[in-house]
Amino acid sequence: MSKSDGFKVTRRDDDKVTIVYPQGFLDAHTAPEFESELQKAIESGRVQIVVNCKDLDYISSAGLGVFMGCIEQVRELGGDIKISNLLPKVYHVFELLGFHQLYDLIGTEEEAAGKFAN
Amino acid sequence: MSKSDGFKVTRRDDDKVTIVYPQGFLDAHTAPEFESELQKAIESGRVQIVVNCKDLDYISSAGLGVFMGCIEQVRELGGDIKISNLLPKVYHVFELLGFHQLYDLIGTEEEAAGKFAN
Amino acid sequence: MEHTQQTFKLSVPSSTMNLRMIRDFVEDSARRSGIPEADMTRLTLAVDEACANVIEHSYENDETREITIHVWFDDKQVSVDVIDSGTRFDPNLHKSLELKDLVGHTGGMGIRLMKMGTDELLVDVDENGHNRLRLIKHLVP
Amino acid sequence: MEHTQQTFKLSVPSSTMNLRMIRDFVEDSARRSGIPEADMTRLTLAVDEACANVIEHSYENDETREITIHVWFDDKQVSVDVIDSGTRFDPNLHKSLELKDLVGHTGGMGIRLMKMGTDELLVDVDENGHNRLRLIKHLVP
Ligand SMILES: Nc1ncnc2c1ncn2[C@@H]1O[C@H](COP(=O)(O)OP(=O)(O)O)[C@@H](O)[C@H]1O
Ligand SMILES: Nc1ncnc2c1ncn2[C@@H]1O[C@H](COP(=O)(O)OP(=O)(O)O)[C@@H](O)[C@H]1O
Repeated sequence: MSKSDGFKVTRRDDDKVTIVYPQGFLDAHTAPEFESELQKAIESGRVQIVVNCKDLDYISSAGLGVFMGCIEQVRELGGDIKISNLLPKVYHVFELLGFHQLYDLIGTEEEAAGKFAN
Repeated sequence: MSKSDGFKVTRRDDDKVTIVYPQGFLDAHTAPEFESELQKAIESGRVQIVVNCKDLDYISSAGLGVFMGCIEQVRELGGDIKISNLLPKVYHVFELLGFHQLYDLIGTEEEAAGKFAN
Repeated sequence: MEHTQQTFKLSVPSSTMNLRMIRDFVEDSARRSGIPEADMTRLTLAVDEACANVIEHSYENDETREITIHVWFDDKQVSVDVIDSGTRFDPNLHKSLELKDLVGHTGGMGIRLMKMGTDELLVDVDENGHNRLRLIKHLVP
Repeated sequence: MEHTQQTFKLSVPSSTMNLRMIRDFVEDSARRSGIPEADMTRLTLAVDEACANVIEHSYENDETREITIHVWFDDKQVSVDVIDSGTRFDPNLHKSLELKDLVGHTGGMGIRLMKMGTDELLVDVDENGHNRLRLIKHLVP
């Protein structure tokens, strides 16, 4: 994560579930990087996605927009995006906008991945 | 260490040697706090002093001035101020000004304290 | 805590690359007012959204333009002015969509967050004829 | 790396409490020029020393006064202007004492660090009649 950028995203493909790890500050500057990582997963057919936010320090509407932009596509393909390990400050922003009504916000990555097992 | 302040100093009195730990950013704003901690030690007769800088992230001339201001007094009282564990960035500032000619700049706290044993 | 009025000013090129600097600046200066941490976090997010809108909509990503932030406070409130010389816009006149109607869209939540993070949102023109959006958060004694 | 000219500006109340904000600002903006980390560290220290002198000597710790920093760069150099409206002073005319002659003194090293961290140190008056100290660091291609 470069000092001037402040954001990094990595991805791990498990058996069925893909875990995406956004790290640092997700704002209008860094949202495109996050979006392209999610899109790459979706395009390669990985639509059971957990976004583990344990290292996500900040999110603004541009970052939230990435979730909104691709959730429909993912669900139409029979998948879902579940969001886990939100830090309290970041959780608060998701909650302010009512994201808990549209998305599963889950405590841990394992729990979130487990929801796909059914 | 409060976020607006960015500096803290603690002290430990060992058998003969006193260890002072400056932490964070030592500049014109925080130098008085560091100076008063050193003065308190000196006034209570503790003049064999190691300043362990392992958590010192920054120093400007005001911080360096604290060392210059009391070294004479300490040495006249038969003691010394030895400086240990400097991070490379901070060491560089001491070196720029030639502090290694006036002070023992030593790798570790133990080594520095050991020098008083003689 | 200082209770005389204090003012902090920052100007940066209009680029999303500078949003992080703007947030750090707002936090570092607003913190001096004694504002509760949770209020500061939401105010900073509101300022981020306002600046992102200036960069993207008022200046249409022209990085040669300048965006200016003033943070000032007394014992009653913290105010943040976002000043630009691009397209004039009043977020008070904008009606944000409900979240469920934004599914499939990547935008449309910024102004809602601006309103949620502030007690007042004022739009006027400053002494140089520039657009000024004032975001105000009251300090509860 | 951007090679068009970019300018960043910060104004804060004249208090040593704000030195840390000034340093963060200088680092965050100068970093955009691609300046090597070691040069940036020394330039930032030079600016800290210049600002501490303005706060303590030019303004004699009057916290109602304002200190302004401009950081700007192109592909040749990074310049930092420190602007104040207090006592005029030219560090180029000041002869710093040797370290050994400063034993027993808490001050006297600031101007030396300002010179060591920069390639040029220029003093003039800006368009508003304010004192302007320009600290310049060349970028080696
Ligand atoms: N500063 C501005 N100048 C011009 N138009 C703006 C400005 N801010 C917002 N708008 C308009 O209002 C709309 C909603 O803004 P917002 O809620 O922040 O969502 P977003 O910016 O993500 O679209 C924008 O899409 C844009 O059309
Ligand atoms: N901006 C200034 N305005 C007036 N006098 C200054 C200014 N900067 C420095 N000086 C004078 O030059 C002296 C040396 O400055 P410096 O090397 O920074 O050491 P210090 O500030 O620690 O004394 C100061 O003690 C002061 O008398």
